[in-house]
Amino acid sequence: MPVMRDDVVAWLERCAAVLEENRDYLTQLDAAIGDADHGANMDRGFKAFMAKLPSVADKDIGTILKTLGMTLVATVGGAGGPLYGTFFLQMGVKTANKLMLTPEDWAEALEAGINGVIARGQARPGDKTMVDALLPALEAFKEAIRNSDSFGKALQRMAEAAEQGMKATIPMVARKGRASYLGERSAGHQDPGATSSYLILKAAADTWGHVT
Amino acid sequence: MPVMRDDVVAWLERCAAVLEENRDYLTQLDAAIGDADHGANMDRGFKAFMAKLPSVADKDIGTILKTLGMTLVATVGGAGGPLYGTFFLQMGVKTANKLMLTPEDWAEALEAGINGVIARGQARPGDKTMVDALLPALEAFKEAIRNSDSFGKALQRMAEAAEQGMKATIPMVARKGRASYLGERSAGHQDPGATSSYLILKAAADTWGHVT
Amino acid sequence: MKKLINDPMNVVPEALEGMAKAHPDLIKVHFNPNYVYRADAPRPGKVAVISGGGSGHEPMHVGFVGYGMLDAACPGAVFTSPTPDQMYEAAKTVHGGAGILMIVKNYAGDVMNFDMAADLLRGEGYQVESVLIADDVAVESSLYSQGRRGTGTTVLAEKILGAAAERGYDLQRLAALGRRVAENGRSMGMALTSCTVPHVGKPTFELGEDEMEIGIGIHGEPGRYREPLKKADEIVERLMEPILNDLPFKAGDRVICMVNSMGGTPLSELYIVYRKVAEICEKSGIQIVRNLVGAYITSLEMAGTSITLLRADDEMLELWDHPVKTPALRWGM
Amino acid sequence: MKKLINDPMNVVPEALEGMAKAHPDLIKVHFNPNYVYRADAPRPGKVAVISGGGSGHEPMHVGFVGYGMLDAACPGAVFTSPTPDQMYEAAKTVHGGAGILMIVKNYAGDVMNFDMAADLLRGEGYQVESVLIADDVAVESSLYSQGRRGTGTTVLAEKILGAAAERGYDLQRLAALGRRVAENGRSMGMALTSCTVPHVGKPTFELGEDEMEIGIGIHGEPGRYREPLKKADEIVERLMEPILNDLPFKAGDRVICMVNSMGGTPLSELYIVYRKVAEICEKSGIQIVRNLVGAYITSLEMAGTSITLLRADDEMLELWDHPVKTPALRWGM
Ligand SMILES: Nc1ncnc2c1ncn2[C@@H]1O[C@H](COP(=O)(O)OP(=O)(O)O)[C@@H](O)[C@H]1O
Ligand SMILES: Nc1ncnc2c1ncn2[C@@H]1O[C@H](COP(=O)(O)OP(=O)(O)O)[C@@H](O)[C@H]1O
Ligand SMILES: [Mg+2]
Ligand SMILES: [Mg+2]
Ligand SMILES: [Mg+2]
Ligand SMILES: [Mg+2]
Repeated sequence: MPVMRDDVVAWLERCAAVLEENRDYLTQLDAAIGDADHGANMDRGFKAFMAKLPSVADKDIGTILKTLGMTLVATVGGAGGPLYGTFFLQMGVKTANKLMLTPEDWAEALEAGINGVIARGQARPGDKTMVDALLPALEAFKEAIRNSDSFGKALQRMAEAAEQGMKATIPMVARKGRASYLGERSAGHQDPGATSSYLILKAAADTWGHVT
Repeated sequence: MPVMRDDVVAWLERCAAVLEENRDYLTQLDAAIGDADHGANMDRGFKAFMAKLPSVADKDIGTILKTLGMTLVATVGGAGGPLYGTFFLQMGVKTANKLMLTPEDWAEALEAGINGVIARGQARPGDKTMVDALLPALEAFKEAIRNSDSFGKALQRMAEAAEQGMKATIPMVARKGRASYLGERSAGHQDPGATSSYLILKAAADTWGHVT
Repeated sequence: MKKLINDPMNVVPEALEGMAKAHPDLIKVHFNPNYVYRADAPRPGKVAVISGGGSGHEPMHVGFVGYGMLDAACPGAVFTSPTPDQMYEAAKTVHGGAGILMIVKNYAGDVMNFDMAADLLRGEGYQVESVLIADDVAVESSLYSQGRRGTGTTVLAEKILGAAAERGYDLQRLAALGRRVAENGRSMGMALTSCTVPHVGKPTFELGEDEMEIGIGIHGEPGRYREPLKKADEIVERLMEPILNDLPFKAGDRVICMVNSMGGTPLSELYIVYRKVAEICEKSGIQIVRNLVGAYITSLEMAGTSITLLRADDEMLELWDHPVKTPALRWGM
Repeated sequence: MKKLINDPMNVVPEALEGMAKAHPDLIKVHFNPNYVYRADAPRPGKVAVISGGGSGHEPMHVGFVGYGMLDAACPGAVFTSPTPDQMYEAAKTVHGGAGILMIVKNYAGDVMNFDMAADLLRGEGYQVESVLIADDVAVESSLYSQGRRGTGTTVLAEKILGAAAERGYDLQRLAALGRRVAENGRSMGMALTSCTVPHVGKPTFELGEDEMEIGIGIHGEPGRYREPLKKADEIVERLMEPILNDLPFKAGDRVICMVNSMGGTPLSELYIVYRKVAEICEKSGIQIVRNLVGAYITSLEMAGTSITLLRADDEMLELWDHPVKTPALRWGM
């Protein structure tokens, strides 16, 4: 069963709720190794999108994701705005005109989004950024599909890998982003961007859990 | 027995020591109802005088007290500088050329000093200032002498009255000085200037205790 | 105590040394006794305008020395009035043959020390006039009390009188103008935190997380009232009401408005305060024609603000606009 | 959290409203998207110089809008880079037909958001150049890292480039000058306290009574090192050493020196810092020819200081001296 356009809408609604719930948590993570604004930034961006969603909820998936991307660019600010903006924009480009997503569609979209993040932010694995949650999640999804896992199961693998990747940032010394200014002191703290990435991908896995 | 010039020098040396010992205490009193500088101001002034004392210690009492007065004016600052400066200056004028003080000499000098404080500061009894320790002390000394008490006993009465006067400032609402800006909130706190006045007069009573 | 200082006992001379190094084109610093004076002093034929007070209020007064403002400023120990010898020697250094105008804030210590200096100067034949600033509405004015504190209007008076002196006002005319400025200014302040005097090492008073101090002075002393912390707009209303009612300011009045940081309050908060001050003035028909928003008369690192309104006439405004070139205030040159 | 604010979520727009009310002669404020621009914009024939960054650093950048400095400044949320639409619309508003120079501080967010704005503008035919400021020596410069933070030199660059634009420098010449300024500036900062972001409600980090943070940025983040608190002179030595060694500054160099308050440090302490900076420069044969001592690039109410040295040539000095008229910097007019 594919993921339908309305499932995508449900996912993004869940993202907004999850990012609001985790606003203080993300703030706290970004206080330890940053400037304490990541929680507010993500919450603001997704709330702004929620206000726009009614006007695009009946469009194709690409339009919805592009709208999300542009909204995030215009409202999130900081490092997260351009990066998540590009992430969803590129996903939107890849899913233009689609009203449903097969596993392959999702893998391609996710890859396009992550490539956009990497192109814009120039982060590499191990730099202690959102890429450290996103890339393993993509790889795990693609491998699960290669292994003929169902869509739902592959999404679970994706979420698990995102969680592992997020946790793996804890001992890393940051080489990109604000945390990199702390040098060695950034080690021992989980990266906020990797955490919000995990939350977003987990929200997809949870929302689309009924998909087999 | 009169108070000799060297006894006056000993008194002022004791004042410097006592004001240094009580610096933090006076600071604390002036923090509660002022700007926390009275302790430092008095300590600074008397230390400056101690540096000058060797050059006048062999002069007449008037010269010594005038030097003290002028030194305090030049170093204490705040309200205390002009007031204590005038206090000792006027005492010095009254004791010009003297090498010893009879009880009457002391009473006249003290009265001249207090009148100087009142003329300059315009404080009245009950305004919660140094005058509330100084005036009762003067009255008690004069009464003791009228009652034919010895010099030493009269000095004790003076110190006791100064102490009572100092404590009597506690419930007063200040009408002069910085404490007056606090209005009712100044009540319940002992006035710093009354406290330093008490310490100065007590130092006289203690130093001259051997005088009968 | 966390401060960027060395020995707490040397804070004042070291800060003065730093000022001297930073602004040799504008000022010179004399030590023992301490005073800061214009690098181009004396200015022959001009009334010498001098002021002073405890240190800890920077930039007032030492930061206001230069063309168009103070000829000299005498800094005492922290929060301690300077001593007469400071004003005496400063006045003699900057005297230009046209007399001396002293701007004195109404505190027992400031008044007495400046009076004694004036006596010394007059005794030597100098013409001296004093202008007394007593603008703080937190305290009632009363014949038998110390009277009101001199606060924010001092800064405005120093600017206006400094310009008037540059314009050649004689001593009497300056003094009259000064009294008019003093009569038309009103201020009130509040604190979110206390401050720590260096040689004391701990805050002068303690405020809880939910408390604020209303009706503060500038020497770190406790204020008139301790109240629960409110939002900025309510605090501004709380301060503006007695300011407006006391003069009283009326519809049609033109004012110079100063929204001042007590030292630790950042600029964004001052603009939030100014926003409400402007709204209240607008509603009352009062026209803010000039303003200052920043740290001008502080209490070390105290967080808080004070508001000053000066009802200004054309003469005051023209003098306000006159060029000024000091470390802390500069326009027109 | 003790601040003079109303709803923490409205801090930025309310402060901007206050600024608009206070300085209508100098600036205008546009909301949604938010930017501050010169009241007399656009200036035909002049390169438009724009900058921006998170709020919370006031007066930088919004306080530097006006003649001789920025044509426009784009304020993001507190400590959050502004979004591309802000720079895009601001640039179009102040464009004078001679191109746009963006002054960008080197942070991942600032760089990406300004780049996206530049792309949008170029896509519509505007000429855009960027100058990147990465002057903080607390962080090693490295190919594979984020690179150095953009800090104090930003203020000096805005002044120099703003003057050059007034003088008619074209876009290429301005960009080249900007890069020369960026290459020759070095900064380092330290904190005695953290700061509290309004929507967070508590300090970003906690420092003990005996601790200081060395090598801080301007967004309230923890620094490179946490060390026992020292006296001011030792702290200055600690900051100056990497600054001097990095360029390196040499005997005979002329510098513009900024001793900056992080927001909560009073002026007297800044002058104590300046005193030691001047002494160290003197000993090293470095001549401080111009300086700024005050709060220019802050982190809300953080107590601390940053030092910036810019090796300056005749051209930079002439541009430094050029008149400027903004809310926070003014001379020569
Ligand atoms: N160059 C980069 N590439 C990828 N991710 C990055 C990069 N820079 C920062 N990030 C991510 O952004 C997160 C911080 O976002 P946020 O706090 O919103 O922005 P800022 O650092 O500007 O305050 C980091 O935790 C990190 O995951
Ligand atoms: N007008 C006055 N007459 C008499 N004593 C006064 C007067 N004003 C203040 N004082 C005394 O001065 C004391 C405060 O001295 P100090 O703290 O050194 O000066 P300041 O108040 O200027 O900081 C008060 O406790 C009070 O006793
Ligand atoms: Mg952040
Ligand atoms: Mg006192
Ligand atoms: Mg005092
Ligand atoms: Mg940020």
